[in-house]
Amino acid sequence: MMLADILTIILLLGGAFFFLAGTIGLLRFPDVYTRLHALTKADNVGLGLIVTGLAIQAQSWAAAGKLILIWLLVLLAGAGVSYLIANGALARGVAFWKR
Amino acid sequence: MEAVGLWQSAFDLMLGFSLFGLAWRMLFCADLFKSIVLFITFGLLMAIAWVRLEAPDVALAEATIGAGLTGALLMSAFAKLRTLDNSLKSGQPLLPRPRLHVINFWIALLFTVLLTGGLAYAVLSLPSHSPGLSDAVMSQLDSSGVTHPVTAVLLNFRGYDTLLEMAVLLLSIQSVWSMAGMSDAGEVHTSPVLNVLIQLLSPVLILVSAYLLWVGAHAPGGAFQAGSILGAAGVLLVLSGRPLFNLKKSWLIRLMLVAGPAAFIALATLTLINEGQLLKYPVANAANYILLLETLATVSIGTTLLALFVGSQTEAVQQDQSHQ
Amino acid sequence: MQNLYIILALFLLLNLLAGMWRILKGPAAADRMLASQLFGTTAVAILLLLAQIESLMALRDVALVFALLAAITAIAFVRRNWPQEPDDAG
Amino acid sequence: MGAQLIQVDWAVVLIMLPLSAAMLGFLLPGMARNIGLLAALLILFTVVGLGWQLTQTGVYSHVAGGWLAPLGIQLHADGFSLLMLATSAIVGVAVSIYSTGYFKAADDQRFWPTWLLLWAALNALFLAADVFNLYVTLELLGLSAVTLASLTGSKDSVSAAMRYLLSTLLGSLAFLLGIGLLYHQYGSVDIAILSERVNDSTVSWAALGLITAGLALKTALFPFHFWLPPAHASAPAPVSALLSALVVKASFYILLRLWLGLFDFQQDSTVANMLGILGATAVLWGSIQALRQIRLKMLVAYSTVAQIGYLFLAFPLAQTGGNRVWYAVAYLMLSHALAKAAMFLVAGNMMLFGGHDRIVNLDRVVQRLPVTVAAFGLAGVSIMGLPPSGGFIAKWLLLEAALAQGHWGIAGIMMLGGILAAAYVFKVLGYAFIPSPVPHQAVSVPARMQWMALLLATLAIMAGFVAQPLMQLIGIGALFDSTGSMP
Amino acid sequence: MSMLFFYALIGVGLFTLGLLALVVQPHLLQKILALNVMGSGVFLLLVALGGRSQPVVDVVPQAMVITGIVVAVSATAMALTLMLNLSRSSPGAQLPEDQSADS
Amino acid sequence: MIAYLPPVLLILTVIWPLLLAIPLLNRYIQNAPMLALLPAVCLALYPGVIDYNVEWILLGSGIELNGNNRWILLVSVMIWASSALIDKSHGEGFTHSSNSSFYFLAMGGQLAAILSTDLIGFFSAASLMGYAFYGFLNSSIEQQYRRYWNLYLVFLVVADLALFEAMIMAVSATEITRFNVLRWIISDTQNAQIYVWMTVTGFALKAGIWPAHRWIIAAYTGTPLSVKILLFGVPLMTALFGLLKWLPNWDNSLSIPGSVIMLWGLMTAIYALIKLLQNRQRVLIPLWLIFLVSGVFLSVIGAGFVVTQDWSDYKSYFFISLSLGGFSITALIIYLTIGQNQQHLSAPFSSAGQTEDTTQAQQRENKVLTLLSANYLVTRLQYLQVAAFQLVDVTRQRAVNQLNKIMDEPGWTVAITFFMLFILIIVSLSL
Amino acid sequence: MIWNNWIPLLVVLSSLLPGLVIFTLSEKQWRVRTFLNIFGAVAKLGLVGWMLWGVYHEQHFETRLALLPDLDLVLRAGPLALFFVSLSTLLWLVTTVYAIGYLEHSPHRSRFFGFFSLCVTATVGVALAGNLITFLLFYELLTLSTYPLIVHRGTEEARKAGQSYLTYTILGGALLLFGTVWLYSLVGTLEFTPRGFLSQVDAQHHPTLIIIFVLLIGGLGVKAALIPFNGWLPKAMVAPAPVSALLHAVAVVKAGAFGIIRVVYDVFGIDFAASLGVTAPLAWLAAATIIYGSLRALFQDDLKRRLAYSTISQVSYIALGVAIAGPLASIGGVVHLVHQGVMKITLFFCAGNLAETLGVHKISEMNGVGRRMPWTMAAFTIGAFGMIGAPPVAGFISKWYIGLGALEVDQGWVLLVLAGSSLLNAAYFLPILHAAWFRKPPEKWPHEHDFGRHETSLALLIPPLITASLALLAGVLAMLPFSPLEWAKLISVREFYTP
Repeated sequence: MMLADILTIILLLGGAFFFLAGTIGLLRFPDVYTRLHALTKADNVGLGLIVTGLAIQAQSWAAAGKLILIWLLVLLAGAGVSYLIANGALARGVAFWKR
Repeated sequence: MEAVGLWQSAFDLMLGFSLFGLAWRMLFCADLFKSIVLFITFGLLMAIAWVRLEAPDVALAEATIGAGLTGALLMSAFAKLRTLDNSLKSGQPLLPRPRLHVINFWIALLFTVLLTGGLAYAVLSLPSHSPGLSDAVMSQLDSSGVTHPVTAVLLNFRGYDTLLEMAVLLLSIQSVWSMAGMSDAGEVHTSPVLNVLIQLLSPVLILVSAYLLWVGAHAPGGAFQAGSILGAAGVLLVLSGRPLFNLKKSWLIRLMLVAGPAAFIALATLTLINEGQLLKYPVANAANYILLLETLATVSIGTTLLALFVGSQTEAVQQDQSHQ
Repeated sequence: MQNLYIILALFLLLNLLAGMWRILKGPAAADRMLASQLFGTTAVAILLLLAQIESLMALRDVALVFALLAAITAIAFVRRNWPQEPDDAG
Repeated sequence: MGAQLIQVDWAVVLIMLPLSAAMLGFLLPGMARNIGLLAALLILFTVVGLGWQLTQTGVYSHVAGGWLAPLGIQLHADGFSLLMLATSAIVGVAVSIYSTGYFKAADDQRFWPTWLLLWAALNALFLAADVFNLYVTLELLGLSAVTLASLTGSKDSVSAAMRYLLSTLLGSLAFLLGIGLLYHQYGSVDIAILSERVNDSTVSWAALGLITAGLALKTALFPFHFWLPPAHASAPAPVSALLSALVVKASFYILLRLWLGLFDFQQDSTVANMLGILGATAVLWGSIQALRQIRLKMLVAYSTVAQIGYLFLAFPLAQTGGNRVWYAVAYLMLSHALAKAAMFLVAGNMMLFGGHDRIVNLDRVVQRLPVTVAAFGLAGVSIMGLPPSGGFIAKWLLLEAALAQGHWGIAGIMMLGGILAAAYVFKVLGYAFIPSPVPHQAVSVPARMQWMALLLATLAIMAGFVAQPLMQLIGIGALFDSTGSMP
Repeated sequence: MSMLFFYALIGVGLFTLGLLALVVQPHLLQKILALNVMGSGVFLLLVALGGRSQPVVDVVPQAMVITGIVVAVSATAMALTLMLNLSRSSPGAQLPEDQSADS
Repeated sequence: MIAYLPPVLLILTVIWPLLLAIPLLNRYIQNAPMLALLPAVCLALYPGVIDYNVEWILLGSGIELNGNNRWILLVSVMIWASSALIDKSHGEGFTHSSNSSFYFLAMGGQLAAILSTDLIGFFSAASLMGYAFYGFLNSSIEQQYRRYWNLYLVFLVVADLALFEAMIMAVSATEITRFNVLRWIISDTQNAQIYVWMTVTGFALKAGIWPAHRWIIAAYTGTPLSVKILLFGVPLMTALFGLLKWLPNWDNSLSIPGSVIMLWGLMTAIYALIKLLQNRQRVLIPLWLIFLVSGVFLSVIGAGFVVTQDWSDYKSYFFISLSLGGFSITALIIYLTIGQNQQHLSAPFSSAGQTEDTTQAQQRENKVLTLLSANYLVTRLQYLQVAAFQLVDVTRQRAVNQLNKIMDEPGWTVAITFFMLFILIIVSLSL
Repeated sequence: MIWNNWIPLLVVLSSLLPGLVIFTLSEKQWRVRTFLNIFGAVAKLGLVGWMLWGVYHEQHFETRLALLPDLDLVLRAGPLALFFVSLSTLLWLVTTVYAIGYLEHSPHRSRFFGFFSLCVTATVGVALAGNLITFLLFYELLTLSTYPLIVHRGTEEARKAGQSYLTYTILGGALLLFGTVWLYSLVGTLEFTPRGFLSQVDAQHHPTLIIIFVLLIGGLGVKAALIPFNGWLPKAMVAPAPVSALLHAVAVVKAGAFGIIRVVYDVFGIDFAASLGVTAPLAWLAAATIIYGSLRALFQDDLKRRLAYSTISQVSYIALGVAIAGPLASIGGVVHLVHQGVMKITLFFCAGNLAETLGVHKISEMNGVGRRMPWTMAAFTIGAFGMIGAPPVAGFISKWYIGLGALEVDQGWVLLVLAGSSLLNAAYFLPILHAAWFRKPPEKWPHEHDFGRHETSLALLIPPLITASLALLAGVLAMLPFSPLEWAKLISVREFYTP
């Protein structure tokens, strides 16, 4: 087993963890805004870690670049969409969660 | 590798059952919006399933059309439906109870179960190995002008089907236009973040579209996928409020819509005259012909999907905005 | 290695299915939309893993397309289809 | 010259011509009407060419793309295809000319391209020799038919079109599933190859069920007819004519072709008998419903349901009745297409003239639209199966087969159906003679609309006189003659 | 590859499930979704069984499915347009026969 | 050329009156009745027998002039002529009335009947004559008698039916319709009895033999002289003539029908005698004489069935006697009537439409009975007899009244009743 | 003579083509229309004359067109066919003249005469049909082309009458079709053959043949108005008088009766039919119809309805004559086809004249019409006496032969029927005549129409006079060569005595 493989394993497992966290957040957090928060963790970090882990395994730089591109695109979309949803929720007066 | 097979099987089983469960929840829930979201999810899982079935082309098509564009279409349609239907005005749309009698439901269910059983039996009776046409495809691939078999089938071996397919697309836009009163106005209100998003995404989409078109000759991708991405780009533009040109009146748009099928027909006629057979490309020029066809088809497909999206629900947008 | 990929893919799939509960439960449309968004990302991850498993790099294109189009339905939702939230939200 | 003409691929032209015309019409909406008319005439001419070609050379087939059957797609034209193509061409031309009077210029761009696409789909369907290709043409056909059916935009027409769309999609999907199963069992989608390979297996039976059910749904066989009357009745008159005359026939055409080509493995007559029973029920139910209608177009639409029932009566008969029965069916398809198209055109005229189509208030329309009423009468003759009409020839052959085989039930149903048909046709004619308490608004109807209806009706009658040459023409390719010699 | 048959069976299940929904669900949007699910089922079956060809997957069904998907999206667009037209003229996107007395 | 003359004459005798029946002709031709008779007169005076078969008329009829019918023809001509003369001299002018066509039709019919050589020809001509005569008389008869006269129509129909049956019986058995051949063959058949019954019934009805005589009384009393004299000359004499012609010589005795017919004839004769004796008006005497003659005639014919040989021998005399009888009765009528005024003539039947008052009748019958039976026994039985006569008379009157009442309606009940009767007769006979 | 092969077709076309042209004429072009009508009728008459001459000299006239691969449309001029054709052709000419006069000022004449011509076309086709399918074809065409004539007046009553007519005739047509197809599937030919083509059929099929016979006769009996299929005929009397004439004398009921003759003679063959035992029930049915029709006629006050019931009665003579199954009775039945036609058309013409000239529709209104319209009533009288069966009018001849034929085969009961019918005929005709000739005319006629010099318009007057003369001549000159009776004998001889 090579170093790259070990790295990949760690990164992938980390990504998986963040995805799990995101999911748990989605399920457990009480309102839209907080769930949004959980979601972005999964998007950004979870996918990021997985992409990185896989990029290490990639045969070529181009392939790795494509992987990174995918991540970037997801980041972009996630950010935009999160903003839009939060903004829309505010505009529609979706209530904040209060303890 | 035995373990891999086991896990893969587990994955496949999981995927399959979730597909079925999703479909069940989607079709038998009282909240239409939930159904739509579930449908989008269903599309995602379908794409994964296609991948598992070693059908990346289909996965691409599903990802763009099945999940992406159809989802957007459904969203928009549902939005408009809500403006039209008072019973759906509240966020939690209440459906009228099905008039269907309970007993009828059970009868229908019984029949469905029986049908499922019968079909399943038939499917299981199929031989576990069958070459299908793969040998034929592979043996003729060389003279098709492309190296990717799916593209070869779509644009060469069964190009006539694709020709008719283009006609279906043309028909769909003709149909939507003739059914819905067309509104030519695009959106005017925009949002800054969305603008940035669109500005970033659009060029990438177009690039990816071109990439998929190009790569289609030897790898998964091709006119349909590329065209759908192009259409998606257009949809994004529309959604972001870019004032698009007059869709219905513009001859340019019409030309773009027709370009694909027209190219097909022109080529068909040409080959008919030259080669004596419909869409029979000379081997030497096959690649060029296919690329030409694909390019024009991509333009047409993209435009068509965009026009379908716009055509079916522009009016709702206006009402929605006035609501805002 | 292959085992890991496939187990991870399965894990992510289970994750996704767990998130399904949010879609079914709601309560607001935005919640469902969020869940759907998460699924998009998850699906991209799964696809990438599968691409690795099958050594079929074309699948990355699929993932790319997913990533690109993940926004579309969400944007359509935001721009078109955000219903009035019900009073008993939450 | 003649030798060169024989080489022309008329069949291919038949597909390309309406397609190109549709695109041109789409591109140039202002000229859609003229393009369409020109195309219609050219198609008629082309069909004649194809017919001539077939008489000279027998069956015509074309290898699209140069790829032979298992891989590529073939086009195939035999006598039966020719019959359907010719029927479409005749009805198509008549309806095209008719629609120039019916549609306002503003509606042209909605009607013409769709109609031309429908025509292309029909022609492609009749020429297809490949089940998947059939699926695509079926979809093209169904979707364009739905579009046309919704053209009026009224509430009725939209809901009818919606129902129609759902039905046609469902039918297509069942068909697709069926051919999928066939493909996976036998490894081909080409009918000729499949017909060699298909044998009595579970998959064959499942495919038989799915395909038959799907096509029966699209053909609106009795329990599946629910979508037809509203859709055909609420569409614009020329469209109703096309739908009833051609579109439902197209799916039946496929059913027949597959039944003869693929599903001849089943010696058991259960399925055929079942179809026969449904057909018989359709005849009765459709006729009785037609009789009960108060609106003319609904009446005509239900009449279609009944007439479709006749087509299915052939299945049980053909088991031992052989080729004559299929010839009868082909003939019935032809004559019903002509007559029913005429009837819908007539209904359109009457609606235009009086502003409504309530039968009891037709208000002496016989005096004011004599040509139209004559068309209805003549078409009615064929629908009733009275001599001397095409419908008679068909019913004669069917009845003969039924009696020869001792199928008393079928024979009785056919007689009863004829009588009921007479009842509803003459219900209309009777009211056309008498004044109504509610006066008509009496809008003048262009002559070409009247004469087109009469033309079709007359042709339906004339079909009764040319049975022998026509049957020889249908017999090209000997599709029906697998079970016996030429009649 | 028994998994191929599993997918094929899931396809069958989707097909019949969609059929059931098409029959019993009153709302047009649901019916349209049901048709899409049915379509997916058929496609799944087609492609899955195409995998029985070894070593190279039979691509002809895939090409067919791509064609089918395009048809499906066209049909869906048309259906949605029609549905909207219908609900414009009468509230409740349902066919007349499905409308319950109270709605 | 001369060879063609007799047949032409023969045909003209029949055709010429028929042609004159066209109103356009007879209205503008002077002395049309006389003119119509001209060929007949010539024919009657033509010496020799003429037999002309016209193959293509009807079912192959023929007309002939022979020893038998020459006399009848002569008498008929004379009667027609005298009728026309009287008509002209009295200025009644029926020959120029709207009914003149009937007159000529009846004339043509009678002449044709007399000359005809076969059953069918006779039957056709006699029907023509009968209906035309009915029509002719219907317009000349006085209103109050008209409904009795209508009885004639009913009788005519029934009689024609009966004759039709008789004729068809004969022909089906023999395939021959000529009179002269018929007589030799029909006697072999089993249908002979039916034939006899039908013929006798038919002609009895046509000739007004009791009890079907009421219409003759009405016609006789209700018409002017010129018509009156036609009554015997046209329907009666033709009917009796027909009876003679139709009844062939029998090889076997038909004693049962013969006896019945004889009895019938006798009863008629007795009735006529009684009436004659009751009679107080000179002008009515011929009427009762007519009945007497016809009754006797019938009874003789009946006797002829029983004694077949005598019948064959003496039959031809009947023609002469018939013509003589006709001639003399006509002469008598003329003699008795000329100079009488009209009121006197119609006196006994004066009370409008009804027959004599009952008391009057009773008195009259008493006298008759006193005259008839001058002995003690009879006077002892007087009351009984009166009662019997009264019963008969009242019943008869009731029947007549009933019949008349029915005849005012479309008359179908009568027809059907007859029809039933008819069936009964045939059925009972064929047993 | 190659020409001979086309003459039957020409005969059919000679009314079809003018009819089709007439449809396209406008109301005003009455000259053209009249010319076409008359021209067609005369041309047809000429052609028929030629064929008569030819057939008499044993020439062969046959047009054969392929209908189905093994089934031809055959038009053949045999004696029986020509018999009916001559009747229709002659009466068509007369009726056309009459109709021109009758409808002089009414609307939609082009339509009327168009269908009129079609009707005759169909009748001629029925007559010339050389096999059962051709017969069927024209038989149905007849149904269809008559319908517009019945509803011509365009009233609700007319519509109802039309519906009733169709209900019956379509049902009848269906029965006929059923029987025909069954027969065809059984024996594989439908060609009319002298003495039938079924006698060789295997004995096991005989029960089937009986059913087929019932079906065929049932189908034909509708048009021939046998009980219980006679309901339509009186109702159809709402149509104009020429149509009634057409229905009763020239075309419709005749086609039915003619069909019965065809079926019994040329399909089954009379001997074979008798051996099947089907003729006797047919005879009973016909007899019942005769009596029933007459009885019903008695109670009608409407003149045309009375005539209609009379037709029901009279047409059954034809069936009766044929069903008695003897040569002589056949002569009577067949000849009655023509005789009844000529007599009944006269009656209807006269009824039409009364209605058109005086507005008289009911018998109770007919008092004294004889004085007002002597010629018309003279014709009527001849017709009526013909119906009663009084010699020398044609009706007598028919009854004579039927009666004779019945005795010939020991069916004495027929005589009772004949006598009863005659009596009833007398009972319903004589009161009419009595009223017309001897009752006082009323002060004013219901709706008098002045036609000037003559009692009515000449176009109305001449046709009944012609037909009345024909009725008379057919009786008086029955033995003349070419007379109806002689033709009937020819037919009968061919049926019974030709080996």
